[in-house]
Amino acid sequence: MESTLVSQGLDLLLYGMGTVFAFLTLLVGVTSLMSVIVNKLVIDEPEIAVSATAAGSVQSTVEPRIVKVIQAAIDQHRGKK
Amino acid sequence: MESTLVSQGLDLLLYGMGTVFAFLTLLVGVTSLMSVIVNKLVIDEPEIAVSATAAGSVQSTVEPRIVKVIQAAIDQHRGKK
Amino acid sequence: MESTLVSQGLDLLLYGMGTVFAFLTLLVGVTSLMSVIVNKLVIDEPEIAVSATAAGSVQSTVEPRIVKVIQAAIDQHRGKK
Amino acid sequence: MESLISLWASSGLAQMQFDQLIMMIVGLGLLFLAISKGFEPLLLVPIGFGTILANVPGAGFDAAPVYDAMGHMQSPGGLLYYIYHGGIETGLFPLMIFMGVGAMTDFGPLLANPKTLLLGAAAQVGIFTTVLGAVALSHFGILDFSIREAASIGIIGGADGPTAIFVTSKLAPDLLGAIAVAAYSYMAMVPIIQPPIMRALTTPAERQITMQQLRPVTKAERIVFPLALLVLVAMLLPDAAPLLGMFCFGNLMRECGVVNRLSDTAQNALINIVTIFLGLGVGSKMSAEKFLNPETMGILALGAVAFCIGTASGVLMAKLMNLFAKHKVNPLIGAAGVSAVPMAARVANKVGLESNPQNFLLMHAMGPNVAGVIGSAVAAGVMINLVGGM
Amino acid sequence: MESLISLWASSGLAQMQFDQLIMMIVGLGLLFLAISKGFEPLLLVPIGFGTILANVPGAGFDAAPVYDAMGHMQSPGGLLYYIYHGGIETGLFPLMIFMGVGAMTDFGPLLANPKTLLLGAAAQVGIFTTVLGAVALSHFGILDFSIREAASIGIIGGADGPTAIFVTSKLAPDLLGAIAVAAYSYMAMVPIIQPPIMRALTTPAERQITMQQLRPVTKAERIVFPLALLVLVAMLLPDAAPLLGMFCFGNLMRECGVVNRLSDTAQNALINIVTIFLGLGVGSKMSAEKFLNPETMGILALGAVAFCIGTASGVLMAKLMNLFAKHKVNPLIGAAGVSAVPMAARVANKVGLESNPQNFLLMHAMGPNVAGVIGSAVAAGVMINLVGGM
Amino acid sequence: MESLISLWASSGLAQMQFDQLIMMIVGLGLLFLAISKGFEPLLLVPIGFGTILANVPGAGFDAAPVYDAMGHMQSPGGLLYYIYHGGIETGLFPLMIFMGVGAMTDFGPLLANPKTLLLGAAAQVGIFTTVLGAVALSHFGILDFSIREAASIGIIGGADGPTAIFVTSKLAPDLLGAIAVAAYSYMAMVPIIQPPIMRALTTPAERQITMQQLRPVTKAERIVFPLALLVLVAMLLPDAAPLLGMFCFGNLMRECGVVNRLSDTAQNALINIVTIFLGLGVGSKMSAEKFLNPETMGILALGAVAFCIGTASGVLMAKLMNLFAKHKVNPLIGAAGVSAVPMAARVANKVGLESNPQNFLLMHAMGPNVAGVIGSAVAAGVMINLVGGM
Ligand code: NA
Ligand code: NA
Ligand code: NA
Repeated sequence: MESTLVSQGLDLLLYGMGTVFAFLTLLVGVTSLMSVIVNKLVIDEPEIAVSATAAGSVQSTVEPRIVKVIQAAIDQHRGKK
Repeated sequence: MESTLVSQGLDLLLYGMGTVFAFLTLLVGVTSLMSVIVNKLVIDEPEIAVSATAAGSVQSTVEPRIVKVIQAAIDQHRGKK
Repeated sequence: MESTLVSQGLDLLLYGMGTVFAFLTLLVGVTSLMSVIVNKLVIDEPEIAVSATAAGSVQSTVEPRIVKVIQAAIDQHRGKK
Repeated sequence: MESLISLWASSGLAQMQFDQLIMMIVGLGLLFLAISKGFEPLLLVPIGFGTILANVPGAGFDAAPVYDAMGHMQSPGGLLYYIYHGGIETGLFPLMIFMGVGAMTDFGPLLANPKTLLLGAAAQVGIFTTVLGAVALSHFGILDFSIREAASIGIIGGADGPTAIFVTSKLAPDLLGAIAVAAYSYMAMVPIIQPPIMRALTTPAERQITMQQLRPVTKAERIVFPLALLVLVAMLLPDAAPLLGMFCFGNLMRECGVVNRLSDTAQNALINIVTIFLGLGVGSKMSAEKFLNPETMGILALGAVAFCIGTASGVLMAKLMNLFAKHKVNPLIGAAGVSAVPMAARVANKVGLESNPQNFLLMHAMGPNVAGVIGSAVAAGVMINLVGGM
Repeated sequence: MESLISLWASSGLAQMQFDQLIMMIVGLGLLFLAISKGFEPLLLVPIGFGTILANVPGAGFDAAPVYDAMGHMQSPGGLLYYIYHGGIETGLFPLMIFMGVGAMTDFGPLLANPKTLLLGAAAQVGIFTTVLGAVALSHFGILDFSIREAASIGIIGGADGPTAIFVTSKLAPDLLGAIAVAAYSYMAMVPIIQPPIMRALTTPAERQITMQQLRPVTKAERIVFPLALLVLVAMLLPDAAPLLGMFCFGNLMRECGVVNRLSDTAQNALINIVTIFLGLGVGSKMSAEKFLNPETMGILALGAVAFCIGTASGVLMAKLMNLFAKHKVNPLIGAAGVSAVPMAARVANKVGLESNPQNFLLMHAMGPNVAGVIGSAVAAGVMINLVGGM
Repeated sequence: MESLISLWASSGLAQMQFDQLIMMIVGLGLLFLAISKGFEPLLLVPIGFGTILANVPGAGFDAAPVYDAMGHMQSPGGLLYYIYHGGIETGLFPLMIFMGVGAMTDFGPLLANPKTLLLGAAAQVGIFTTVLGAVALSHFGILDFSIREAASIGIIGGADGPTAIFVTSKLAPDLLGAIAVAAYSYMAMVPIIQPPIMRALTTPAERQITMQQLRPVTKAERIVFPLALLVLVAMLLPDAAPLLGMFCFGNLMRECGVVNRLSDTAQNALINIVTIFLGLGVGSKMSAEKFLNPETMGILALGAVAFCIGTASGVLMAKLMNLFAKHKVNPLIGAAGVSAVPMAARVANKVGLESNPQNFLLMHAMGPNVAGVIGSAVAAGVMINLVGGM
């Protein structure tokens, strides 16, 4: 029973690390391949895409009403001068 | 059985559309009447009320702390000049 | 039975108010003692601490992206001039 | 060695059935439509993803929990199991969505011109003729739909996702996947489906009709309207009360002006949370067995018919009203009566601008648009009542 | 024809009982108070709306789900059924509200002047004398309250909505509607109820007492206080631990400064979601049978008495403390001990300004105000413990 | 008199057991670490507070509800009971957290340099050697762990809180408190644990390696990656599908750009709400009986070992990769493979700056950092599958 426990632990180590390494190694390949294929299929300028993503996510996660308020605040400020 | 199915479908068409039309027609009347009564009972300038609602909803849904931050940002900006 | 009800009510009044007063009186003592001990152990300037808390809570509850947008809006505004 | 066998036996490849593979591709297809084509992404992204998850072989996403005789949990259920049984089977999620939609709805244009309610009524013809189509297909032995299933298919024509999900989860839960997908897909395709029908049924002169400006609506009217609607529903159509009740509740929170923080949460955090889970839960019903069959083709075809008939009915009703009314309505806004808020109203506006670039119909079309929501909720109530007793 | 009969038979008018009609009017009345008079709208809008929904005849908002012998759902329950049994019967919603309230509470003024805790204790006299009043009404055969019901009625005098709901859902769930409505209504009426009592029990000179400025409170004190309170409660009053534990948890999240995103959610999205459902769930207990009876009148009357006695006790306690204390307190702040945060503190401030326009009592009144929350939670714990065993 | 006895008998002091007192002090200790030392406060504040609540004598925070024979509730359960059984035993809370973490994760650096995935794989060696350590302790009779318990202890080395909670709630729920506390504590101690190991295993020259700038990543890659990962998991490792599926779902919502409001809610309101309850629920398992025993000491010791071995493995793997690769990687980023996002990546950056103040490794370390999350979720899937069948 006790020795079974140790052998179970060894099994877990072997099959576990085996699976983790096999899966993540496979994922390295799949990811690299995916990037190549996707970037061939989709015509998409990377730099612009990245900055667009960044800007887009800021713009989209800030709700329009907040943008509106800011605009209003700035307009008001400009008007006050 | 099959013919029952078709007759059930016809029943549904007749009673369904009948109910939808009857209910929404009634609602036309009720809504119009409601508007007349409500606007007589409540002294409320419509244009101002509408714009107040619009402004109010913007103000109220933007949390005060955000407004505060905006104010602070603008003050700081003004101060920097 | 009826008289039991009244006696139950009286019990509740006596033990209830007794407990409330005993507990809150004890809490007066514990709180005062706590303040003395805590303020001795922790070197912490009260005024600054209070204002820091207030400022901190404003800063922390406003999400960074909102601050970012405001900054962007103000930068843009400044740039436009 | 045993462990290796156990690992392989539990791997997806060993357990994968062809059906599941196809359904995962269906899920990816829905994600493509949602992300790349912009088809109602708020629902189709979670539905598509839920479809993939539900078809992962051996992952047990829709497994029920197992309890021993003492009531202790032996193995927990899957995520999609809890979502479906907790939120969709009970009807809670569609009702919470309806509350949020109510809190987002502006009844102003409808209040300014209540007779546009009739356009919202007319567009529901699509629902009931589609029911007839479904029973006809059954009658001729082409497909096999019960009356409960036919009613659920019809509701696709209501162009209102949560209503369709609410009705289907009550009447024909097995069709939930197909019907929800059809409903949201066609709602997304409104800009493609509607314009040809709208142009075919109207003359250029009709499309140029300019409508008189909407009167301003007072705050008091806005507050009383959801209450009046609720009372009317309570008196006459209790079966529509769950959907319309929550809708009115959301709208009252929006308009009453004293519970803005509740209204704000109902429109944002709460509806977003529920939308995520509603979509995943619908996806859990996208199994091959329930989706990959001729009935689904029939549902998709009938759904398209329902949209077309609804659109046509709305336009024709507007023309009919113009025969009697003093103030003419532009018949294009009749098409907005199918609901699909606010897409259908935008389509009416766009088609109108083609004929007269100065004629902005958007606000006028919002009246029939929200009337369509009320109309399909009423239709849903009637169906649940009548079909439940058939 | 059958369908027509079915439609009619299922219509609200055919099923409507007079009782339900009255309750719907009660619901509309609550909405009127909330929206037009500003009576605690965050709770009374959902309660009022829930009252209407619960009384729609035939809509089944509080129907229980039906399962077959295999455990499969035959018909889903109503929305209010799930809300009530999931969130109120279990006590979860009031506890989550308490967590959010804790996250919104500033104990600074209390920490600067801990002896104001005694004012929060004194104001709870209203709770227990009202219990006595309720048992007296029973004793003389005027109304019929059990000791559990009497205790629940008394807690109205705590002027703290979630506490009242928590206690009542444990001791006398049938009275939940009446007691919650009374509690929130009187909390809203604090500006009307309290000032005459405050003026009657104080001299003009007393009302002009200026209090010394509150000392600044360190961040460390703010963090340790909720923990000290929790430990004290754990040692001495475990029955008050659910309410006060969650209250302290919320406050610790607020003050500790390292979990601001959790504190922010507890104060906003989470408390708003729970408030919506808590209100609807309370509304579901507003049936005619439970609300339209002489007991409700008794509850409303006793609740008013409880508020008056609580206010008076707080003021008198402040006067008593002035007999011994070096630094006099303005007796008006004693009235804030009933809780009703922050309304009662504002009332104290306002009445104080009438006598001396330079004398701002608001911050001084916040101490007894939050002390009142602790006081009524303690009273709630005592009642649940003692009455549960009676 | 009876009442006085009842009050005393129900007071905490009368019921307090020594064990509970110690556990309350443990809870206070966790709060001190969280608040004063900044140890993962988002989780440790709720866990610490939950620990105190769960050990309040007689308060019944983890009492089960009692039903009568008719199914009516006799007494409601405690708050922590509902949280634990509703959200943790079912696995729902960790999965929702994973969705939110996915929505917060930027896979950009990983996509720009996919071979850093291997570093995330290597760091999982810590998990499995720790399992071996636990079974060895059992073998030599020093402590008594079953294989299920050993596997749960190992997962601490994954440096990923929700993964540890998910695995432990399935394999060894009694250890949940100890394992969650160990996992979050060591994650917080990453800046103390890792640097000495990183310095010991690298030469100054290696620590100065400058990596080439990461290429920009397109939006399309970002969208397709979570789907590719999901499909791969579905095919090969269904047992990892719940965790990685929800993780990919969150990430897809983030990157697809069309459901920003859902992604925003998943990252804020929803994950905050779940975090509060997850922490309280974990705290409910912190009873003296389950925590105050030699096994907990063993768990803490083994957890530390797991972190050290994981860190070392990551660094050594990076050095191994440099033997073959054209573009050298700085071995310091290997340490980030343990996950503990983003702390471990920051540590790598900081240690790198010590050797070369111009060498910013942060973005390079983010690749292995998120790879570590994938790696430990894979390890979790393998363990649940293999150990469940042992
Ligand atoms: Na519709
Ligand atoms: Na109180
Ligand atoms: Na990891």
